[in-house]
Amino acid sequence: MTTADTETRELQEFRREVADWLAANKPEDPGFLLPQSFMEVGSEQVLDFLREWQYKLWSAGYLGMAWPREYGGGGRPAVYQTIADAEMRKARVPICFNTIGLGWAGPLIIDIGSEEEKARYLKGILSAEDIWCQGFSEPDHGSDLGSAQTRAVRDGDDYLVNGTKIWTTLGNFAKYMILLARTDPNAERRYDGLSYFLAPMTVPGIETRPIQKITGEYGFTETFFTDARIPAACRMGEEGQGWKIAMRTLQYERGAEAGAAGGIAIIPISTQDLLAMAADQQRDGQPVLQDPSSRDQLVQLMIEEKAIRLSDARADIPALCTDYPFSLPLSNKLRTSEWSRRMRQYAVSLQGNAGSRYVGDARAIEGGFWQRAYLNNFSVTIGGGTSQIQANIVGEHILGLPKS
Amino acid sequence: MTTADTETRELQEFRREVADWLAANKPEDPGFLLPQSFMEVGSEQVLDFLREWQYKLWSAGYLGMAWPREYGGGGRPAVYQTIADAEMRKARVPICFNTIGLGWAGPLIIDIGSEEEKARYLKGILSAEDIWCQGFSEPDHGSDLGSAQTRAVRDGDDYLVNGTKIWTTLGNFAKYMILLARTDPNAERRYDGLSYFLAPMTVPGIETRPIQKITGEYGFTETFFTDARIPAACRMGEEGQGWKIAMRTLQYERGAEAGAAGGIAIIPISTQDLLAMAADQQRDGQPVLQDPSSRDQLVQLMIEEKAIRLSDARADIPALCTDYPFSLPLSNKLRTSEWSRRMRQYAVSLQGNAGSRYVGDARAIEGGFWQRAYLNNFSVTIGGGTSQIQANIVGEHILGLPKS
Amino acid sequence: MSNSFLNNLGLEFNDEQAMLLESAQQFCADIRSSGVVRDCLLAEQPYPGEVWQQMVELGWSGVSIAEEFGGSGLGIGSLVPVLEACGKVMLSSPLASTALAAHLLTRCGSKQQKKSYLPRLASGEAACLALLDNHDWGAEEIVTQLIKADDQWRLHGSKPLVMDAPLARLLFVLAQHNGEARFVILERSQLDDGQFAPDTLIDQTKRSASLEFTGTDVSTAQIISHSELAGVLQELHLLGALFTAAEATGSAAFTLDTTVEYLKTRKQFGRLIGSFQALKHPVVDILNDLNHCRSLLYHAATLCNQQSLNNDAEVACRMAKALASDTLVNAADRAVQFHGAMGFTYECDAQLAIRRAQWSQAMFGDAAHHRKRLAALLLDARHEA
Amino acid sequence: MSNSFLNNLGLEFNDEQAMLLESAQQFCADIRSSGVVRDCLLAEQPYPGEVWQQMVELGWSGVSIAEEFGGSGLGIGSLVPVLEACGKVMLSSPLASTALAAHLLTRCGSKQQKKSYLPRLASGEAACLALLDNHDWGAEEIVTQLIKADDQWRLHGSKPLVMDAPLARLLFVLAQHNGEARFVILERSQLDDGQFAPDTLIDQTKRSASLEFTGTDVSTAQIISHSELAGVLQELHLLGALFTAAEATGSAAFTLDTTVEYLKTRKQFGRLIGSFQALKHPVVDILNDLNHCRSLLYHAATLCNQQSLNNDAEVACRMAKALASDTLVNAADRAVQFHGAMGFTYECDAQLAIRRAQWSQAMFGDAAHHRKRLAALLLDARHEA
Repeated sequence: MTTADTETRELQEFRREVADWLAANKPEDPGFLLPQSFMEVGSEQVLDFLREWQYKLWSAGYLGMAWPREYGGGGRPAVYQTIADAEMRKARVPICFNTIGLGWAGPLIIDIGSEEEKARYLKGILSAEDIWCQGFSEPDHGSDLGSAQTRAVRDGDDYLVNGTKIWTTLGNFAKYMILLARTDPNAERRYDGLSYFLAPMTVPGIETRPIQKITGEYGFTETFFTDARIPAACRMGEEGQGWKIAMRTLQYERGAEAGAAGGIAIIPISTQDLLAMAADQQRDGQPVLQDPSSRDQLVQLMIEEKAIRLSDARADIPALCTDYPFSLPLSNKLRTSEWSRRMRQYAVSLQGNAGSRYVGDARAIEGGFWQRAYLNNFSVTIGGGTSQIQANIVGEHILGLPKS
Repeated sequence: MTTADTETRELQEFRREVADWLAANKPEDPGFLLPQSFMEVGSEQVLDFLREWQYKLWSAGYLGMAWPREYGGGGRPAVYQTIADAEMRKARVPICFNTIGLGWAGPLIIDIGSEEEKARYLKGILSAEDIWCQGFSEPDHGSDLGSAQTRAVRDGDDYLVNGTKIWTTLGNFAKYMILLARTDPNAERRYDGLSYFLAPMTVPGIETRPIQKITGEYGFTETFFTDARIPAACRMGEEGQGWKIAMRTLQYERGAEAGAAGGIAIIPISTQDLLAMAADQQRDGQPVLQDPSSRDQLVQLMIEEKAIRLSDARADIPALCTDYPFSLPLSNKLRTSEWSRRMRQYAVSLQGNAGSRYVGDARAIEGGFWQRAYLNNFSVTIGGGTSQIQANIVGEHILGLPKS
Repeated sequence: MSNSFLNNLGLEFNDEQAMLLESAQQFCADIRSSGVVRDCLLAEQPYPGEVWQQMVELGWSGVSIAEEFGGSGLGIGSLVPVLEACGKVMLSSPLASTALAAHLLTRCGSKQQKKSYLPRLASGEAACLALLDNHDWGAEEIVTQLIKADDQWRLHGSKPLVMDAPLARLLFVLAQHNGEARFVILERSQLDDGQFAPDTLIDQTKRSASLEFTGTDVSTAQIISHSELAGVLQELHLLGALFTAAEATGSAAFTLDTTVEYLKTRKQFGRLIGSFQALKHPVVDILNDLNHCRSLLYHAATLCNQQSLNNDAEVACRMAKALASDTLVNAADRAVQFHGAMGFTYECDAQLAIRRAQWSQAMFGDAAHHRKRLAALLLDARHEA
Repeated sequence: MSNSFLNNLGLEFNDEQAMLLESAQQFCADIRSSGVVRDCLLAEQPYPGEVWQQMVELGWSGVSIAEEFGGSGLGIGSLVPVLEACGKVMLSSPLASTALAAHLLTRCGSKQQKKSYLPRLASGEAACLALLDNHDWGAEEIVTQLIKADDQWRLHGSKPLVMDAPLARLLFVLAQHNGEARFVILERSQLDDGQFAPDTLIDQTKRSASLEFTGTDVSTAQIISHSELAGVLQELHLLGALFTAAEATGSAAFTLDTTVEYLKTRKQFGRLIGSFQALKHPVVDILNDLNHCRSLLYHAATLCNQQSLNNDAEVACRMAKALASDTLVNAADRAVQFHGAMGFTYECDAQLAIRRAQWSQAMFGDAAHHRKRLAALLLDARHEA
């Protein structure tokens, strides 16, 4: 619990300072619905707005606070960024959308990058001048990275890259991509045939096709490589080390490694948001919060939310994890995404006739926030292994049930 | 709709006559919980009670009304039995427990039995002097009758029978068994190796072990044959015709063939019974029927019940069955048994603290009727193919999905 | 409680209705293969004009209108098979709105009003009903007012989400005068653009608008006033629920078929995904739900075809809508999920289903709304018996 | 609303508690392998006497009793790991009832009462609480009366389903005197057989009795009267719910383990049935539920160990009971089903689970009961903030 009573006076003052700055600088409602996550940046308009916000935040010194000063960071202890992030969440400011740079590529470069790489990439990540994307997933292989088929063939000082990546977040806006490609298709273990690149997206032969999501919006691309020349100097590590570096990257993605520059990548939606919305709705001429069936449902969702949060906390107490010891994180991930789906769908149903409105309708409740949130949530129950596959994993790896 | 206005005056009078007789002769509450179905006769006490009731009903002329007069029946048109059964249901009288005789073996004997078989068996079925059971299922083969392993080897004028049958309803009380046994283990098609017997249960070498059900009660046995001598004269049809006759028997069991002697084999439980029970319960010092969440749940169960009953009716209108035409009966069977399970379990939960009482407790609500009904319902969701297997069948045979 | 409802298993489907269903299914099959539904999703023009014209030519706009006014004089429940068929190909049209308007006129219109307007509706002029003053299907108070001043009737109020308003030539607006319900019949030409804000709906096959009235002039001939209007208003809500249920049931069948098709053809881990019980069994559940929906639906249609709507018909309509809403919401949600990454794209037809599901749920009360009213009908009457 | 509860993720588990859990798990593992639970199902003697004696020797009967009265003075939440461990092997005992009685004495007993009774409880004399006058956990009125006439206190009323009464040496009976709550402490010897009707419970590991009082003499020293008694009565309900949740959570783990074991060994159609997703995924759901139950449970235990029960603790106890009830009811139902024909027999351990589930649900309010009260705590306070 990072509450005031455990903070030094200096940190307390810093917390107040951030809060004051955010109160004074929080952007006004732009008149269009802002994304809940970095995977939902679908238009130039939204991009420009978020870019400006991130630049402002960084300029004020509240982003990359623990990154080295010489590369644009603040050079301060990580606790400052933690406090700043907490205040951002509290103030409900927009996200810092350049997440793949801020959270994954950046920390990776700081940890294992060369001096040159640090100098070239880090500052642009913080200032949002350089947008980063990730080229791991491929069509037909989904999240089975070991099967990546995109080829990178050495040709003089370059690699010639051919293949297709999919679900590239920010692909059409990005300047750089962390790219996993196969340099040796004959390696004994397929993992050993992969290499890792900090690849420019600007060379000829790279094309992106925006994917229209179920929401009607954009945010991902399919990315096609056709004899794209990626300089060999952009390779990170040695040939064949791609798998190892990719796995390390995923550690940052999962938050298991520190080092992220900070900012909010995803604005979580809680039952408090649901209650705030519901408080304004009516059913049978009465506030919906007084409708007995709705109350029962809302409480059920709150119980689940509480259990999810407490399960995260319990995972840190080994004596309370003796039953199926490794089950908590997997089980909780599955529960979180499914709970979130049900909660969002329920929110739409509480809107009565207005539940039929959508993003773009001036009269939609909260701009169609919940409708969009519900549809977008399928990226969590489908992406990175569907809930059904997750359930298999829990059943087989945790409970030891035979394979399906 | 067999309502009064479509009935002849004679039938109307008959209906009144039955109703009057039932009103005058319905047995008093014996002080112990009576079975809902013929699969729940677990003690001599219950048996004697039901035997007496069936005898009384038959003596009064309201059972076997359409069976031939020379074998103890009434020799009247089937509509009389239909009316009598409807009145029995209405009056909520006890079941006619000798179902395997009345509903399956009896009609079979009437249809394809010899004169001698008719003379020997039919009257005893009606009077409840002779209780019948069924020896089809075997351990490990469940409802896969084609795999029956019980052997019957011809030895002079007898067959020597060896093997085990399971889930024998009324096995420990029965005088006769309709028995499916393998007379030719080398038959080309395994179905052709089976023969059918109207077997006495009284010969040496047949032992029954009552199976204690989850309810704590009895009603089924495991039946062991050890060199049991079944006279060859008890074989029905020729050797090798067992499968055919067994399939015909199942037609009676499923109600697809007429001919049953009548009486109630199973007392269905409806939401009306649930409401009647709930009407006396309290929650928060108020009648449970005024508790909003309970109301919502009860209505949900009533919607499902209505849909089940209407789906049975819709199956008779081909123009309304053009989508997945054969799905209705299968889909409705699955729904009925699962709905019934949920309803019964919900009924227990509505009893508050009293839900913890059980059959045998003088203070249990309705003698523990709902607790027992819930537990007994698993015979429907498990027996004759589990709900999970039923779902597979619907998915594969109706929707055409690939096999699991 | 009178057990009448519980034992009322009325389910009739005569040859006329069967022919209607068959012709609707044929028509809709052609629509589906034409791809016209997708084409219209984001178009300015809501429903393809020629399709509505074809529906009119098939006589659907007049199905429930008396023969003397140019209709076929079938019961209002006869719209159910047509709407179910349309739902099954995701084809939207002003059919339900127009039929509700015709029902209102038939039950409460003056002789003159019937004579003026019913033939127009039968001949395919689209109508819409402006019922709600807010988003709450359970609100009883009518806020919109019909006021007489200086010998002139004027309409004041706002009506959100008036379905089919963008296409309607005739608008039937619910208002109150001194606390009593009235309907006002407006010609589209009486409204100017400022009063008329098209809505953006989650179901992109649908069109509605939100209307503002700040003293719109109304002539006496345009006012529907009738001693039974309050009861008929309730009928409009029930029939609206029934029609929405019919369409939702059709859409659930669309959803099921789309999903089953995908499960039969898509492979993962070297197996057709339909062989996985984690997908197969939920899909079977959807089929089972759908079977129940259709049974309740045609039962309700049967009862609505019999004279005026009694208690049994009310119960039937509410049950049909409650189950159809829940069924479609669940079916569409599973359809998206079971299509995997493809399901997350706009291109996949599962999006049509999930958007339709949210819309259907919102229209004429969701499942919880109807169960609450069913509780009063099914549980409370009990005590009185 | 004060957000205190929402952000209260208090979860502490100190070494003392961890040792308690470990020793309880060890003890219970031995119990399980001894088969003693099955042996006692239909026996006259409810719980095996020597087992309760062993539990007493382990100090469990005094865990939450102050050291001066012979206990170990740990928080009342420390019973949670012990009860969870017992639930996991289906071992029943008067532990929870006795701890509730001790809590009542500790909070509201007079000095003399504490001195007289707490050491008896700590040393293993079993107690029971007679709370309800009917079957409704939500009833507020106390019907049983404590009447003074001719200078003599007398008890009138009936108490159904008094848990553990058949074993109790001390009975704590809730009554009212002039509308105010009182507890009466009775020795078992004060009751004759006519007043005492053993119940037949669906959970055959449990024992309770229904009591009748028709003027039972009570001395003043036997009456618990305290200004905070109403509040402590509420605490007894909450702690009762918490203890039931602890046991139910353990029983859900028993159910899960039993089912998983069967799914790993039973073959059908030539495959281990655990490979079928129709069984595998529901079992995973049960594991996920169970994980949530344990998190809520130990959170509630943590908050109950902190001084008197505040709002946060109330919310935590109710959440724990609501989820544990639903989880066990579902888990046990599925356990029976997934054991197939074997599951339908008395011999199968799934029957222990499904009977326990109905019992747990009935005790101290089912899930709907607690959600209703949570709604008031979580939703209504909102408006006041």
